[in-house]
Amino acid sequence: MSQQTDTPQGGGAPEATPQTMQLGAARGGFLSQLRVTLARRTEGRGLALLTVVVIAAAILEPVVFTSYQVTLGRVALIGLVALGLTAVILMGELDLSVASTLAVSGVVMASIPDIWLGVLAALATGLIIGAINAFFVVVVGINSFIATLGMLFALRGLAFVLSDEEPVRLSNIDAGIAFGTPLLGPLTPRVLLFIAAFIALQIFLSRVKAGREFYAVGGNRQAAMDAGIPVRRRIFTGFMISGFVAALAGVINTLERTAADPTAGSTVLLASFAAAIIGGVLLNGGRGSVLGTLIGALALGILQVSLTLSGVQVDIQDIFIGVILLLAVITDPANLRAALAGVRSSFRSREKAQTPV
Amino acid sequence: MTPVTSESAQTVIEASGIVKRFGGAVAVDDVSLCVAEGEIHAVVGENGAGKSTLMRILAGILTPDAGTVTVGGATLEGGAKSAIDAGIALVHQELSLVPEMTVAENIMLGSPPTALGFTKSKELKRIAAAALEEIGVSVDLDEPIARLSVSLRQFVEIARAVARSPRVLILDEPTATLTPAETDYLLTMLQRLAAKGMAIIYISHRIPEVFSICTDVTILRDGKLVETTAISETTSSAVIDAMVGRELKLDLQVTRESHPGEVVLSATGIRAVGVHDVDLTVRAGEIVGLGGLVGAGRTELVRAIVGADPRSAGQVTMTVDGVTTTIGGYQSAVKAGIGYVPEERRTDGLALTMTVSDNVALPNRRALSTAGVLAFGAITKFVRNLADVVGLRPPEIQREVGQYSGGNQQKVVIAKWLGRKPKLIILDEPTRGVDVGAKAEIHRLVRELADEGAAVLVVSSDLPELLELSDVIHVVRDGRIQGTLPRAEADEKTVMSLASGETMVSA
Amino acid sequence: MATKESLTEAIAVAGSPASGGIEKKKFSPLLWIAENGVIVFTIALILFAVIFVNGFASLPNITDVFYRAAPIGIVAVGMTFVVISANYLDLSVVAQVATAAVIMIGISNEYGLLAGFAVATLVAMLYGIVNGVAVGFFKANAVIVTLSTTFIGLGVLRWLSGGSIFFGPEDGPIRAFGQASLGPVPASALLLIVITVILWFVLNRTTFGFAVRAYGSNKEATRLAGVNTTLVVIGAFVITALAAMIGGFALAAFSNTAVSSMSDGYEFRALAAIIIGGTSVFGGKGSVLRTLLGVIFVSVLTNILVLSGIGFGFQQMAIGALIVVAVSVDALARRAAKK
Amino acid sequence: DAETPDAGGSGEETFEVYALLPQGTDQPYGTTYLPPFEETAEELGLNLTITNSQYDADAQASECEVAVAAAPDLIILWPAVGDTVRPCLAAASAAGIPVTVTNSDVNPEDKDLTEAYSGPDTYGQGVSSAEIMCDLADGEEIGILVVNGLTGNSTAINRNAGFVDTVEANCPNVTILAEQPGNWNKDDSQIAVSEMLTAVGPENVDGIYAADDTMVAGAIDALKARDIDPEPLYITSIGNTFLGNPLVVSGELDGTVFQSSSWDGENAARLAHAVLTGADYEENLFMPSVKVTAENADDPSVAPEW
Ligand SMILES: Nc1ncnc2c1ncn2[C@@H]1O[C@H](COP(=O)(O)OP(=O)(O)OP(=O)(O)O)[C@@H](O)[C@H]1O
Ligand SMILES: Nc1ncnc2c1ncn2[C@@H]1O[C@H](COP(=O)(O)OP(=O)(O)OP(=O)(O)O)[C@@H](O)[C@H]1O
Ligand SMILES: [Mg+2]
Ligand SMILES: [Mg+2]
Repeated sequence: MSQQTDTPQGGGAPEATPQTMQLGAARGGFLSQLRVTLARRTEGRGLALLTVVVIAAAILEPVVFTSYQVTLGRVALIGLVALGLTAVILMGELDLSVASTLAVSGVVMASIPDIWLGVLAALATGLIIGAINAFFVVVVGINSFIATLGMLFALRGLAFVLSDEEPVRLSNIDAGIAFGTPLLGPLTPRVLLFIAAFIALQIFLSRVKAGREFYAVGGNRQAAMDAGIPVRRRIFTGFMISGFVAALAGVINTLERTAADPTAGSTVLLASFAAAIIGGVLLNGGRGSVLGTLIGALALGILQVSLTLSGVQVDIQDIFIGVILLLAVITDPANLRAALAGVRSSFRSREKAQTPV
Repeated sequence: MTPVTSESAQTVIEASGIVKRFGGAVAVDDVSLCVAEGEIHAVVGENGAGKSTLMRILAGILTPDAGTVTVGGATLEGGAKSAIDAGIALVHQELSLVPEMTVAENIMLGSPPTALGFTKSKELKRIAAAALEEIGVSVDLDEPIARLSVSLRQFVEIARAVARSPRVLILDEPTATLTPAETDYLLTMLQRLAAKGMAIIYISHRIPEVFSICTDVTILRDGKLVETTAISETTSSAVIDAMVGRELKLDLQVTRESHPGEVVLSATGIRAVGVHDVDLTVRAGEIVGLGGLVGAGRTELVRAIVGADPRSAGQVTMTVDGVTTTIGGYQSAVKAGIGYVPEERRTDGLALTMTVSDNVALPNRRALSTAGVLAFGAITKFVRNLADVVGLRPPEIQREVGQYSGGNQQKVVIAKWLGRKPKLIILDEPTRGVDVGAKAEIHRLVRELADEGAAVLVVSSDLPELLELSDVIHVVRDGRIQGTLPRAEADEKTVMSLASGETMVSA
Repeated sequence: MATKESLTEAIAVAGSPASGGIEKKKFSPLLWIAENGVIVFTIALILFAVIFVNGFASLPNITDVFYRAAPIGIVAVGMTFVVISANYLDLSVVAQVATAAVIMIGISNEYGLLAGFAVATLVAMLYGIVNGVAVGFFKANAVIVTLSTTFIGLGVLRWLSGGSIFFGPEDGPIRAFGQASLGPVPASALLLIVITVILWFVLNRTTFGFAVRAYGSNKEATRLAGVNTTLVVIGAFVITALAAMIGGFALAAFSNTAVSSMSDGYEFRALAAIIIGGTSVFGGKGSVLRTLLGVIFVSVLTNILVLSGIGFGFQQMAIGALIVVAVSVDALARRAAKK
Repeated sequence: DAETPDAGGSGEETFEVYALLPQGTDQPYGTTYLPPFEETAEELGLNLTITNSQYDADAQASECEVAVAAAPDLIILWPAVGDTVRPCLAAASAAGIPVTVTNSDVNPEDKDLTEAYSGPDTYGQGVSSAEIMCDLADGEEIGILVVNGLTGNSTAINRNAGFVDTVEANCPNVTILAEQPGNWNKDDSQIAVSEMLTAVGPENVDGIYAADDTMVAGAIDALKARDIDPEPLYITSIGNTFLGNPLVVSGELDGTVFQSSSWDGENAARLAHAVLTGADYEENLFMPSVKVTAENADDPSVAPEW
């Protein structure tokens, strides 16, 4: 993009007074329209990483794609919680308690003999946890980072207490095993639920009034309040979505494993954050999409599966994932451009600095 | 149409006995206000007089500690939603838009058309477009707010208010970010809306505006109601005296003897985003003004000059005591003796959660420390001194800057740089949203600086201010200097015609 | 000031001071509680323990509390710099502490303590600079950057050390440090106090610390005040890394062993202490002294729970609940004081 | 017929094998388990792909799916969480992939889906350590402290169960005064033991059981830090590691249970090979739970390995 040319307001305001003020950007041709549209999307970096990962995997470990149901399973594992988390992050809040929520809801479910009752109780647990988080944030008025950090510890403790510090087996193991088998073509219920959750959240956040307003709550909270948006209710909704989705992940994991593990989810929190942020969701809120999170989860999932398949030593795998993550965040185009421009101008000043006349 | 007199017209909104405290401080103290259909009611007062607080109470955003608001006879329950439903629309002083959302979405924020909870996006755009058309501004509905200029955002916010077809339209300093032409446009528009029967409450620090369109004026001072009178029964100097509570000697027309010295700043061939090949020099003891419409690229130009934003081409040098330094990055500009007072003082100029003392000490921290260790005694003395110089009120340097009014905040930003005895000071909109008293003080400071030999570069959209301060004015349009006017040749008309591109005058 | 006389004279004309609507601060007990929540809570907890918990006030137990507090405390006071600079937290302290511990024991065994310190310091600097450059220069998100460096750091550590457990000789200097004490106060706790004082000084009394606080309050305004903000961020991460290195040393010295998994959970435990101390996660506000109090609070609490024979699950619940309660009381008191 | 593979010598044939482990070079045990495992496998012609789920059951389940999809000749499983592996076993069995188990066994009801197990008997280790304790107590009424492994971890759970069950059955005269997790760490154990001493009063403590040698070393340090001589106390643990063995020799640790990582790793590969080649194998190949006390601590057969 050249920097010197075309400012959007080029059309100019020859005479500003009478009927209309022509301040807006004139609509350009298709290409500039496309460029504008792309500039408005937030998923670019995630997409770039995904492309790199897909190409690398296609060359090095094509099994990743031939056994795509496995890959999808891993993506769903990483991505489900991240989807719920996205709703909260979009509002400029955080939920550090998702992994613990996952563990508690799994234990609740496995402790109840009837499987359907267990599922309902687990999902209700997630909703309640979300409501408690929101209560502290909205009613008591403490920062969500802190409230959910407290819940991270408290709920993990609760999972241990409820499970007596041991894994709890499902009473109906067969149901669990059945749940883990493909339902629609090669797709397991986990993958189908993941897709359903994605579609539901995508529609909610892009089409439904309440969901659209999450962006306002995160983008400028004062403006949202001034405009009469029920900000508190939106925050409640967001945390309850996050809690519900984490509980859903707990239910799925428990069913698939046929047991609830109170230590479950140790890697969920950070992987979810990574997926969302790689996908372009801004931690300060207001910017991002669940589509971005999906892309982030796809990139991470494919990367992990191909590394597992490659059989590389785990230490090296970790180093690899770390380097890729690091490269992905430091090459955010906007940041990179600013950083390089900064270097250039400071070099320019050094060249000729302090020349007496 | 109903004749525009408050007696006969129907009262739309009435606030009585409003009290609002923040902590111990009383921001609004037993104020009553009554506005009728078709009336344009001005509310004026110094910075911190309580104007915005009162308006936020009318709009249901703040709950008063005492008093009631009634609209069309019905008492408001409180809450932004119920005020909006009752037909009150507020255009905020600090822009109240969501940067990542589009123009259309912002216009319909909080009340988009829906079906079963789903937003009807076609309908949404249609209403938004209609609102923009109503106020006569055209802008891409799908553009995110973050990509718009400040003035355009202001109009989007007005469009939002209008889109709700309010009975009461409140505008809190809407013209602070507008150019004279845009201001005229807005004022005409308000008169048109009032003629349709809308009740309008209008806040401004610019007294001439008040006298040109308003029917009544309410004056606040220190949170208290001083008086409400019909415009026809008062004069601007009476209003100003009532606002300030003392007789203010406004020598706005002073002309300064300028004795320009050597060239201090020399910028050649500057190119950056929105800036095209600009040459500019500023001499010691000279005040150079940059005029133009909002969005002309003046902010970009000065930011490129000081290196706050990257340049794509061009050379900037500072010459001090015969030594020439090339300015590259921003830090080299500061080192070379440039002080930069940015346009957005709250986001770019101040660390609002820190104290006055911290803010002023920050750019001077090297001078106020030995071997990297801060000398607190020296800092206190230094900052007290500067607070005194700029006339900070109250002069409590250990208070958080965020608690000060806009005018005082601006004084703090200026004080930051005064301490470094800048060889060149660049001020971008130094008095935007600043009350008359503080404005006069800032103007004096600027002149004093120049008299003492500093080079000064001022960006201002306030034409009288620009004409009053500058020794020479460069008019900027589309990122280029369109013409240069020495003080003798500059008047509102010549500047405006250059700014809007009607004529070309070569310097 | 050369400009002073002339300018003040001019301004004197503007006349009487009009109030900006700001009133004199009145003393409010609620606000005092809100601002000093940790102190009140910590004192209350200690009083409670002294009265109701058997053995709490005994000398050996006080030593245990210090042992609990020392390594995590050193890490937390260091990480306070990253939190104050509005960069959330440094997840990679987990890798930094373990790496430092393994290097201290592993290299000291072979080449002596000094070499161990030298290598550990170099590695800490490397962590600080990589994190700092990625966050400060490339403006990348600190959570993800430090997550990446955790992966890389632990990966490299395990790859090179093979995940083995390292232990030092019984008569080595590290062991000696680990066992040294001044009365009931172990050397590692003294180290914690010394580091807290040093870092307090750096944060509150030096131009660098000043710039860190200013940066945390408003990045852009700090940059436009002429501060090299990239260096500020790098500095904050380097200080965090150096503290984590020393924390790793204290941890290794305490048990005279080092293994790559020994600091699991340190990132959130340190953050919990910082937050309980009252440092804002939005940056700008906070202090290392408060973090120290936060660490003491959590250590005393854990100690009380273990003394009372409470199981691990309940311990976690109690810590979580107290984080929330402590901060809630703070928030509610603040709100009540405003009324 | 002459073309059958055994005619050409089974040493030449290579097999694809996935090894799903929950630890590797991130833990001391895994670090010394892996080399003999990999060497033996190479020697026997097993082409290994090793994963490390770091005790995350979900990660291991996903790795299992990957393994099943890759259709190897055999899967070696070291369960991250024993209760959660049935679906993995079911999937492997449905795909016709045999599974052998190493280090910690699956639940009894899942055994029919596996071919064989080699490794220590974690429950049995707890039993052995308890037996040493019971012998030491010799009918005397004593009180002891218990330090467990990482909360929720299978090995920690099984060892604790073995110890507690045996003490209850064999020597009810031994009373557990307090127990806390030591997270397999020396420093965590040291503080926990010191605090438990404060809680129950050092004079009431006659013995300590820790679930591994690293933690028992911490427990002994805790005693010494309080000027309590560990010698007269009855102290037992599990592992006989580089850290624990010298303590037995010096008499501070009264007894531990040998766990050989090299035996474990080597036999995991041997058993897999035997299953693949149809050779004879024991379905439950238990590592001998050798009790190590002052009498045999210097014996080369119990030289520590990790
Ligand atoms: N949220 C708040 N918390 C504490 N004090 C406040 C708050 N909002 C306003 N104030 C104080 O109330 C007083 C009135 O402020 P207000 O914004 O209403 O003044 P104003 O007349 O609109 O000034 P300006 O012309 O600068 O906009 C000021 O002293 C201000 O500092
Ligand atoms: N009509 C417009 N449409 C889109 N962007 C605009 C438009 N007008 C201005 N902008 C952008 O808005 C930003 C603000 O303009 P800028 O502040 O430089 O104007 P200025 O001349 O400094 O005016 P002022 O200082 O009076 O606000 C610039 O990035 C400019 O490119
Ligand atoms: Mg105002
Ligand atoms: Mg501007």
